[in-house]
Formats: sequence, C-alpha cells, structure tokens
Amino acid sequence: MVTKTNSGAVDMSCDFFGVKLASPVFTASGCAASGKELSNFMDLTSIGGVVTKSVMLEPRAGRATPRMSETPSGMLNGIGLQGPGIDYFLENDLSWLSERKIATIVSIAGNTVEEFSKLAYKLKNRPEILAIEVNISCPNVENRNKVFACNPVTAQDAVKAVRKHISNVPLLAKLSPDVTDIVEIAGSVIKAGVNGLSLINTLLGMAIDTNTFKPVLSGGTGGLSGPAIRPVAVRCIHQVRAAFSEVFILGSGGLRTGSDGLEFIAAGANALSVGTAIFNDPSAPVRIHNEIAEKLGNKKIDSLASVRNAAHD
Amino acid sequence: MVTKTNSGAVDMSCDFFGVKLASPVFTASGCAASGKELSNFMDLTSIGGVVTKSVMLEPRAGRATPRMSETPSGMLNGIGLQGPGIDYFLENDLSWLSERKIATIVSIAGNTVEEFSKLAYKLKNRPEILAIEVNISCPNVENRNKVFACNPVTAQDAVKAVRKHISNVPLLAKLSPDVTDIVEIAGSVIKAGVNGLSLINTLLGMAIDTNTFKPVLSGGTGGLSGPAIRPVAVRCIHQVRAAFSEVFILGSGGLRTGSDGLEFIAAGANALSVGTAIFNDPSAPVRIHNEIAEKLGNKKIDSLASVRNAAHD
Amino acid sequence: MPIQHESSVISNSRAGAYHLISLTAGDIPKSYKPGQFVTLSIDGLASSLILRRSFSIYQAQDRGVYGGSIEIVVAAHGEGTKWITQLRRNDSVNIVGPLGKPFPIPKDPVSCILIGGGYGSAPLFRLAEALKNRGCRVDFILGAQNSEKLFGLLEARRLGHNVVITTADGSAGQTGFVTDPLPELIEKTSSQVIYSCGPMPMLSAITEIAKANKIYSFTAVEEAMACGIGVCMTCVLPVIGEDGVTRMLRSCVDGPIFNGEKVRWSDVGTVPSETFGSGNH
Amino acid sequence: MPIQHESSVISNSRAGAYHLISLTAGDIPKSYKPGQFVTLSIDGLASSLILRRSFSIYQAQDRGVYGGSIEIVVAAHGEGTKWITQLRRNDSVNIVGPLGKPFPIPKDPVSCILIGGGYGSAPLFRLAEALKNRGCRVDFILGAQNSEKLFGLLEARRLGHNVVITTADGSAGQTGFVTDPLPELIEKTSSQVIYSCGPMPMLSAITEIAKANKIYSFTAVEEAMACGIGVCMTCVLPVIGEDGVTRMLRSCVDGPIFNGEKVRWSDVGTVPSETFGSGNH
Ligand SMILES: Cc1cc2nc3c(=O)[nH]c(=O)nc-3n(C[C@H](O)[C@H](O)[C@H](O)COP(=O)(O)OP(=O)(O)OC[C@H]3O[C@@H](n4cnc5c(N)ncnc54)[C@H](O)[C@@H]3O)c2cc1C
Ligand SMILES: Cc1cc2nc3c(=O)[nH]c(=O)nc-3n(C[C@H](O)[C@H](O)[C@H](O)COP(=O)(O)OP(=O)(O)OC[C@H]3O[C@@H](n4cnc5c(N)ncnc54)[C@H](O)[C@@H]3O)c2cc1C
Ligand SMILES: Cc1cc2nc3c(=O)[nH]c(=O)nc-3n(C[C@H](O)[C@H](O)[C@H](O)COP(=O)(O)O)c2cc1C
Ligand SMILES: Cc1cc2nc3c(=O)[nH]c(=O)nc-3n(C[C@H](O)[C@H](O)[C@H](O)COP(=O)(O)O)c2cc1C
Ligand code: FES
Ligand code: FES
Repeated sequence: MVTKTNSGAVDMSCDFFGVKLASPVFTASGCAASGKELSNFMDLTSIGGVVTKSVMLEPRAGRATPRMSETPSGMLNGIGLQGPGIDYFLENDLSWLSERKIATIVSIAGNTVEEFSKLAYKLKNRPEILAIEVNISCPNVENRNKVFACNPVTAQDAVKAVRKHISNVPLLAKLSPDVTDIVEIAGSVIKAGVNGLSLINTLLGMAIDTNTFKPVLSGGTGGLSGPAIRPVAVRCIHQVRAAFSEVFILGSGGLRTGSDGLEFIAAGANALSVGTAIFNDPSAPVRIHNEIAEKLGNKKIDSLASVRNAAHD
Repeated sequence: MVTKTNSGAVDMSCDFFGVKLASPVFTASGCAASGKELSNFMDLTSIGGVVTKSVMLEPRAGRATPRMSETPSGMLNGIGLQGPGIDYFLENDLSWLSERKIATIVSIAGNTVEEFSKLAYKLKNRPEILAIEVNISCPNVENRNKVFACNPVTAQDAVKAVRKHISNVPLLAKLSPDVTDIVEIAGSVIKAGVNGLSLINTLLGMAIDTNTFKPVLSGGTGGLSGPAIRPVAVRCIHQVRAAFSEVFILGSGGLRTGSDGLEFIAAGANALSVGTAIFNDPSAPVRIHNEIAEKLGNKKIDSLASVRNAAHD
Repeated sequence: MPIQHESSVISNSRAGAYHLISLTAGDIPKSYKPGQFVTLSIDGLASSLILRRSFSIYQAQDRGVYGGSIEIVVAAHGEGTKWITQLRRNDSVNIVGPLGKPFPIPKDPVSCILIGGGYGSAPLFRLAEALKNRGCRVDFILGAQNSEKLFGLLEARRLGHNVVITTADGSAGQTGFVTDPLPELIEKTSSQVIYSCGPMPMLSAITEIAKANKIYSFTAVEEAMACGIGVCMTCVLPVIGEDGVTRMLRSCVDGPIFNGEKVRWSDVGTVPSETFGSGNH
Repeated sequence: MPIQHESSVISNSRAGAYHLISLTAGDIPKSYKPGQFVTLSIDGLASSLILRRSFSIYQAQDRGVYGGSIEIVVAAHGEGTKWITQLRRNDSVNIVGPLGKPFPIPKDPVSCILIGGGYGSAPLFRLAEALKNRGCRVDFILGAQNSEKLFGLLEARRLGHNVVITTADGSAGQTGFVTDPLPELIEKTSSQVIYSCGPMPMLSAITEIAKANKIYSFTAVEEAMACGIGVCMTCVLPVIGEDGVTRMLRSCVDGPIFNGEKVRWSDVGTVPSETFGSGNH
C-alpha cells in the first residue's frame, strides 16, 4: 500500500517562495527519476515534492557499468547523467508529474554555459514547474572538465545563463562540498540571482577493487553519498546559513531519519531532499516527514518552522 | 597478550627514505598518543611505527567537552590539540619511544608560522626521529583562523619555516581534503621542500543534538574520520599520485581492514597510517598488516611494493 | 505493483551451499510472476550496508498460516548476504517486491528448456509450473561448480521431463558446463524456447546456441543494483530495441528477464558507440 | 594491564530495566580490581557504530567452566546498547579490559558508604567484598528513577550492614534522592569514606556532603569515550592535582574513579581559565 505523510498536531508546512507546501521533504535529484516508480510506494502529493533527475539538452547514455560501489554507510555513483534529454522530459515526465499535481523542481545540467542557457529557454513559461534546480556540480567541458560549482566565476556564469531566461520561477543552485570555501561559492551564485541553494551534492570519491587493483567505477572517481556524508552536509548548511540569514536552503546529504532532518533544519535548511536513503527504503521521504512530526509532537513543539536556525545563536 | 605482525612469505617491507621498515603500517597522529597505551595491545616495533599526537610549542588544554560525536561509520572530533608542549614531549614521550627503538614520526602543529619555526628548531639534531610530520591542517591564528593547508601560500610558509631548520630528517606535510584542488596544495608544499605527504586529515563536519538543537561539539564543528571518509582518502591519494609520480605518500583516512590498505597502496600510498580504527580495535595496525600479507599471499603476490600504484595505468 | 513489507523470518535452513530462507510477504505473492525478484534491506540504523540486496523469488504462496510468504535461496557472498544467511526465526527484515519483468510464457504448448547455473535455478521451478499449465514440455539443465552448488534437483526431477546435471568438477552429473548437453537436448526435444538464469557468460553462450538453432532465449541477468526499483540507473546494460536502436536499459525494471538475442553480451560493461544518447546515434 | 579478548556470550537475562550479560573474558578477571570497566565493540564490519561502548564490571571470575568470565549490567540506551542487549548465547563480541583506575581501598577498617544510582550500583558489590575483607563496615544507598531501575538489591542486603533505598517516584523505598538519607547515615555509621557511581550531578552532590562532613568521597564518573584506553583525549574533565593545578584528565585512564574533592564538578564541560595549558596558568 502507498504510504502518506501524517503531521499529527505539528505544523509541518514549508513556505516555498510563497507557495505553502504540506511538507518540507522532497526527493533528491537522481534518486527518484521522475517520480513514476516511487509513486508505487508513497503518495508524492503528500510530501513536499519531487526534484527530478538532472536533465540535459540532448539524450545521454551515461557511463559504462560499474556505475556504483557500496562504501561504509554510503555509496559511490558514477551514472554519468543518463537521461532522455529535455524535450522528451518535458513531453513525458513533466506532464506525468503535473497531471498528478505533484510539486516538481526540475533539475538541469549542462556541459557548457551555452547549454544551461538553452535548457533555461526550454523551461520558460512553464507554470507547472515549482522551481528550477541548476546542477552546477557537473563537469564544465569548456574548462578542463572542472566542475562549474568549484569556481565562483564559472558557477556564476552557469547560473546567470539560466536566470537570463527565467524570471518568474525560483532558481536554486546546487553546490558541491568539494571546495575550500563553500560560502564564497554561495555568495557568487546569490549575486548571480539565484533565489536559493541546494546543499550539498556528493563528495568526490574513489573505490578500488582489491582483486583487480583497478578503480571499481568505470569512470574512476564517483560521487559519495549516504549517511557517511551527513556531518559534512550539516556543516555546509550551517556555514552558509551563518553567512546568509535570508537565502532559501534545500538541504540534502545523508538524510536518513527524522532526527537527521531536524539537524538540517536546526542548521538552517528551509526544506529537505532525500537521496540515497530512498534506495535503502523507498518510502523514506514519507517516513522521515512522519518521524520529524512525531519527534516535534513529543517535544510539544507545534511547528517545524520554529526549529529553523535553532543551532545558531 | 601483545600481538605481533606476521608477513608470512610476503615481503611487506617499506622503504622509508632509505630506511627499510618491516611494515608499512603506522598509527595515525592523535589516535595513538605517544604509543605507551597501545604497547599494551601490540608490539610497536613490529609495525612501521608511531606518528605521535601533534605537539605544539606550549602545553595546551584543548577544547571543552563534548569533544566527540559518533556518526554513521565515523566520528567527529574536536579535541583542540590538548598536549603537554614540545619540551615535555621530547623529555618524556620521545625518549620513551626511542628507548624502545620504536620508529617515530613526530607530528608538530603551530598557531603561526613562527611557532612552526620554533618547533622545528627544537627538533634539530634528533637522530632518534624517523621523520617529522607537519600538521598544517590546523587553524592559522594570523589568517582569520583559516587552516594553513587550505591555501597554497600559507601551506608553503608553514612548511618552509620547518624545512629551514631541518635538513637531515624527512619532512611530511599533512594535508586537508577540504580544498578545491588538493593537487595544487600538494605541489606548493613539494616546492617548499617536503619529502612526502600525509593524505588525508579529517573532513570538516558538524553534528547537532536534536534534543537541544545546538551543535554537539563544544567547538561547533569537528573533524570527520573513520571508514565513512575512506573513498575521499583513496580519491585524494590517487589524484596526488597521478600528478606526482615520485612523492612519498603516507595514506590515512578510514583505513580499517587489509583490503582498505590495499586500496590505498594501489592508489599510490607508500605507507599507511591507522587512526579511528584503533578506537574500534586497539590492535588494528597489526591486524591490518596481517590481513594485507594474507590477502597478497593468497594471490601469490610476493611483495607489497609490486601492488603500489597498480590503480594507475 | 511492488510492495514494501516489514517481513519476519519463518525459517532459515541449509540447502547444500545455500540457505533456504522463508519470509512472511504480505500481498507480495498476489501479483508475483515467475522471474521476478525481491530486495532485502540489511539490518537497521546500526548497519553500515545501506543498499538492499536482490534475490530471485523461489517460492511464493499468497495465503497460508503466515498470510502471504516467499522463499529465497541465498549464497553467502559478502557482508550483506552473510548477515542474511544468519537471520533466525522471527527476526524482522524489510522486503520489497515483486520487482522486475517476469519470464514471458509462450501462447502455444511448445517444448521449453530451463537452464539454471548455481542458485540461478531458483526462479525456474515456478516458471516450470506455469509452462506445464500452458501444456508445455519442460526439460531442465542444472549446472554448477560442484554438487554442493546445485540447487533444486529433486524439484527439477518432479517437474521436468528430463533433467541433465553438469558440474565443473564432475562431483555430480556430467563434467562440464550447461552448454555442453544443450545442442543435443534442443534437438531431442525440438524445444522452441530456452529460459536461463545464471552468470552472464553462461547466458551469453546459451543465447548463441539458441540463435544457431533459431529458437528463443530468455535470460535472467544479474547486474549490481543500488535501488532495484528503477530510480538510480546503476543496473543498466546495452539492449537493442524493437527499432533496432541500442539503449542502456535498467535490468531492475526493464529486466531482469531479457530476450537474449537483444542483449549485446559482448558489450556489457561498455556503452557501445552508437547507443542512444552516446552522441553518435 | 588491559587485554583484548574475542569473547562469547555465556548468558543474557533481564534484571528489572536492565540486561545482565555474562561473557567469557580470558585473563581479564586476573588483573581486575573493583571500579574498573570493559569496552565492547558493536558487531563487525557490517556495523556503522565504530566506537566501543563502556560498561562497569559487575562480576569477574578468573576461573570456571568458561575460563575467566565477567558480568555487566546494560541499560538499553541507543543503537549500541540496543544491539548489546539483543546478544544471544554463543554470539561473539570483542571486549577490552580491565580498564581504568580501581576504587582505592582504605588501609584501616573504617566504615564506608556505597552509593549507586541506577546501574551505577554495578561496580559496588565487588568493592563491598574487598572492603569487608579489609574489615570495613559497609552500608549501601541505592537510588533510581523507579523500582525497575534499581539494581542489586538482594546482593546489597547480603553484603551491606544497612541498605537504604530511594526512588524518585516512590515506587520503592523512600521517595527522593540518594543524597536525602546520606547525612544521617554518615552520622549514624560515622563512616570515613563514601564511594559512589551514577550521574554526575549525584556524584557532585554526594561530594558536597562528604566535604561538609570532612570525609572522603571517591566517585566513578561517566564521560563519553571514543577509545577507552587513553589515546584519544575525548573523555577529559577538569581535576585539581596534588600541586593544586587544574588539568584536563582522561577519565578512561586517570579515572573513572576520582577523588570527588579534586573534581571541579561545576566546571565539567568547560576548560576553567587557569587550567594547565589554557594559556592562563
Ligand atoms: C536480479 C537479481 C537476482 C539475484 N538473485 C539471487 C539469488 O536468488 N540468490 C543469491 O544468492 N544471490 C542473488 N543475487 C545476487 C545477490 O544480490 C548478491 O550476491 C548480493 O547482493 C551480494 O551482496 P553482499 O553484501 O553479500 O556482497 P558484497 O560484494 O559485499 O556487495 C556489495 C555491493 O555489490 C552488490 N553486489 C555484489 N555482488 C552482486 C551480484 N552478484 N549481483 C548484484 N549485486 C551484487 C551488492 O548488492 C552490494 O550493493 C541476485 C542479484 C540480482 C541483481
Ligand atoms: C566508565 C563507564 C562505565 C559505564 N558503565 C555502564 C554500565 O555499567 N551499564 C550501562 O548500561 N552503561 C554504562 N555506561 C554508559 C554506556 O557506556 C552508554 O550508555 C553507552 O555507551 C551508550 O551507547 P549507545 O550506542 O546505546 O548510545 P548512543 O547515544 O547511540 O551512543 C552514541 C555515542 O555516545 C557515547 N555515549 C552515549 N551515552 C554515553 C554515556 N552515558 N556514557 C558514555 N558514553 C556515552 C557512546 O559510547 C557512543 O560513542 C558506562 C559508561 C562509562 C564511560
Ligand atoms: C545514484 C545517484 C544519482 C544522482 N544524480 C544526481 C543528479 O542527476 N543531479 C544532482 O544534482 N544530484 C544527483 N545526485 C546527488 C543527490 O541528489 C544528493 O545531492 C546526494 O546524493 C547527497 O544526498 P544523499 O546522501 O541523500 O543521497 C545523485 C545521487 C545518487 C546517489
Ligand atoms: C581523536 C582524533 C584526534 C586527532 N588528532 C590529530 C592530530 O593531533 N594531528 C593530526 O595531524 N591528525 C589528527 N587526527 C587525524 C588523524 O590522524 C587521521 O588523519 C584522520 O582521523 C583520518 O584517518 P582515520 O579515519 O583513520 O582516523 C586526529 C583524529 C582523531 C579521530
Ligand atoms: S537498480 Fe536502480 S535503476 Fe536499477
Ligand atoms: S576515551 Fe580516549 S582518551 Fe579516554
């Protein structure tokens, strides 16, 4: 049976740029495809919504297998952004989501600034989109494949290219934790006009097969996710919130339980997105929502909002 | 009873700047104090040796408690470099180690470049020291408490200050993974004259107590260690080895099993240091040595050296 | 439609090199079809293994003393399966299923050969029943490294017209591989369809033989999976579509059963240059 | 000298709110003295809990059917102790001990009061035996939240001259805290030493009363520990040394037993400004 969220007496609502969502919990990009498969396990209209798999301009085959390696309390992935391309996505996936009134944040990824611009153009005047997440934690082919988000200038360029076309929909920039100073990167994309930040994407990692002594993943390195990285995510959210008291933060990174969710909210997150935990428990987003509501209820705290930023003083 | 390493038929020796060590496995700084306590559990002369807790110029009380928080497959620590200061260390701890012929890498940490220089001066002409590990992954009070290792210039300054006084003993610089480009930092300290690198120190993280909604650690943030960070360590070692084919690398970060050790060696490590795993298993360094030897023996590989850099091609 | 169920262990017994584990399964058996699989999560929060483990459904019963129940056959491989094989009666474990596409059943009562390598025989017995209900003749080839690793011999004998056994070390049946007796058996039985489950190289070799004999080969592949439900894209392999275009398909939802002829066996582990989305199609 | 031992569970039974767990312990009991503790590791590689858990040694037997063995009293608190309380006979668990400094035993046969809060009574019974061998009179105060959380009542009655019980909810003995009956008991017994184990605030309050009566207070503290063997520096608290200087001492090797008078209870969780190494001493 399909699980639903239950907030009990607690006000779990999330103010998403003026839209009042019943829950702060979203699925994380790349961990929920476009929602269809997960709808077998939970009512996606009862959670905050779905952040779709980062879509690119063209169809993309992704990397060769192995694409995955399990690590202690985490996993490495090197999917290589396999996907059908933006046109197919809009016609099929987005319409499937909007028909069902599932709040949708569309994640986009480009190989170049130009591609980000073209992707944004395709998303103009789409009232069914709740927000756009700009995944700048991907390689920039024009800059020695260095990740956009690892440099304040390239990060800004990618975001500006999107903002140029998108005026009436909130923009979130998704940042990489693999930087010396995430506050600097956050500042640069905020200047470039994003309305919010998604913190954090995966950490760059590697696993080596000790039978062959070669890297496990076909691409060599991969993105580390799961509970293992939670302390890094909490730290990044806390640092960025301390520097920017107003910016909207969609927190992700190792979120597995309601207690984890409360750590993120207290650190400064406005909303949450659940990734790897879905692989462990396909109904995790609903469970996490319910665990948060229950924990707050037990503490006689009547709204989640009252916990936000509590770790700052 | 005190455990000893057993290499079976495999040549597990490690060429440490011309010194032939019977084992590549060291204890990691801050996870073995100065060896005394661990000598209850293993014969420290049978492993590579001990990397002592980073010592500072003056005695240091460290941070208030809580100093520790367990995290999924890892832990956060904020000890604050509690220690007796260099003079006491040399008189008591170092002599205890040298009397027992335990190979010793002395780790030093300074608040300023000047302190690094003074520490180095105190370590001049100490033939009993195998090497000096310069822990530049600590806050630089002269530069807004930014970590020395997070900036190529400050990293270089700290290392130069030590090199100035130390000509006849190998220098290792211990780097932080919390940087955008660890290869750049590695290059800068190599230019500054270090003979090797210790990769990696802890990742900056945070945990929040969901009863009080305040950070668990008295210092707010802390260093994330343990198996959770292993994929990041393997990636850093692999990246640095790919860029510098000759530099000596002492690998650490989540090392728990012999198989983990082989990942590090194949990625490019010359030697290994075991930290958090010691808290889980006080005889871990010996166990890890033996597991590596057994795994190689089963594969009919006759020397560990032949596996080094195997993940590069 | 897949269901997530908090299951409890009914029994765990040894079967040669494997463990036969019976689990309460709620409504999972109701929609189960032969060839589908389930995933189990490993322990709770104290576990460092966050990914679920996949197992073919060997038996499924939609009502009984325990309500719905299933049986799986587990080989202790690494940490996860080690944990699973140590489960004891009444331990609880979270299961998701039935997952994946089932074996297609022919419309006509044609003869079929079912080939299992090691625990790969697990999903074939319920398939055999379905085929026999369709009036098909069923023959088995069961192969393994050694006799310990053969699973389901008696059941194969009960369900199959003939049962050929092969082991690599000769400890049971004829020495060799499942592909050795296959050509002759195809001829003898004039079978129209081969169903197989086991290691990739076995599936590939079987498919070659099927092609040579111009008959169908349906294979159950085993790719490493992170989610098992189609959302992560880790379990892909190159498969040729109706339109002749190669795509990287998810073995958890588009499979695990594939028409062997459509799988590009020699290219598994690569992205063939003309694959859809590779930039060269 | 501490020893690492691959132990197996002899038995695990309930005792009120706690689990009484008996473990093979090799030579650990040989050097054990009352007040020392052991650490257990949680599960194997599949575990995400990498730090060992600490437990006072309740009983230690240096020879028996199982060779050396120990008993610990475990309260299910979080994931780790939950795992420990679910251990079954013959399960194996890695233990390290005996750890820490024991309770000091007076040279003369003076009267002593032993105070345990909740499972804090666990280390006091072997201490009572040692004291009685020294000819000391022993009185007990056992306190807890409720009667379920009292441990060792019968044994206290067997070993103690008097046993006073207090519970916060009045479900057993007198309603209140262990400190309520203490002053009167000190007077009545003209005790010279108080030994206590339990929550920090209790140890602090007891020490205040001891001071007021000019008698000794030896306390067993409970600080979060990462290593338990003195190498990590996580378990420190501010303690005044012979030389009058405050130092951050490790409760795992310099403790867990401290002279209560020397512990700066109100400063626990801080680094007092004049502490050695704080830059201000
Ligand atoms: C559709 C399907 C059906 C299967 N049916 C059975 C069955 O009936 N009986 C049985 O014993 N085994 C079966 N397997 C294989 C089983 O899932 C793996 O042996 C198991 O996941 C290994 O986990 P581990 O922790 O023991 O090994 P580890 O090597 O520690 O696992 C590490 C990671 O790699 C993955 N992995 C490792 N080996 C395999 C593999 N062979 N296939 C897929 N993932 C793997 C694991 O899922 C985990 O994510 C099946 C696999 C699939 C995909
Ligand atoms: C010297 C000493 C003796 C002890 N004796 C006993 C005993 O006899 N019986 C008993 O039931 N408990 C005893 N404890 C407390 C016991 O160690 C903790 O309850 C246990 O570590 C909690 O682990 P957890 O995983 O259940 O809780 P979690 O909260 O999940 O543990 C998370 C982390 O915090 C640490 N931690 C949490 N609570 C405590 C605590 N109260 N003390 C120390 N570390 C803690 C854990 O070790 C772990 O590293 C003793 C502790 C110490 C230091
Ligand atoms: C298999 C997989 C695929 C992912 N794909 C994407 C993606 O396409 N775009 C993106 O922005 N993040 C992607 N991520 C990152 C997640 O959205 C999330 O930010 C990260 O995994 C940390 O959260 P988690 O620990 O909850 O998974 C992916 C993560 C995983 C595990
Ligand atoms: C409690 C603790 C204290 C540490 N103290 C130091 C230190 O003083 N100097 C240093 O260079 N690294 C220190 N480290 C980092 C370790 O040496 C090691 O680099 C890091 O923990 C990663 O390895 P691990 O996962 O094996 O622990 C400390 C780590 C821990 C857990
Ligand atoms: S395993 Fe996730 S898509 Fe197949
Ligand atoms: S717990 Fe590590 S020093 Fe005490």
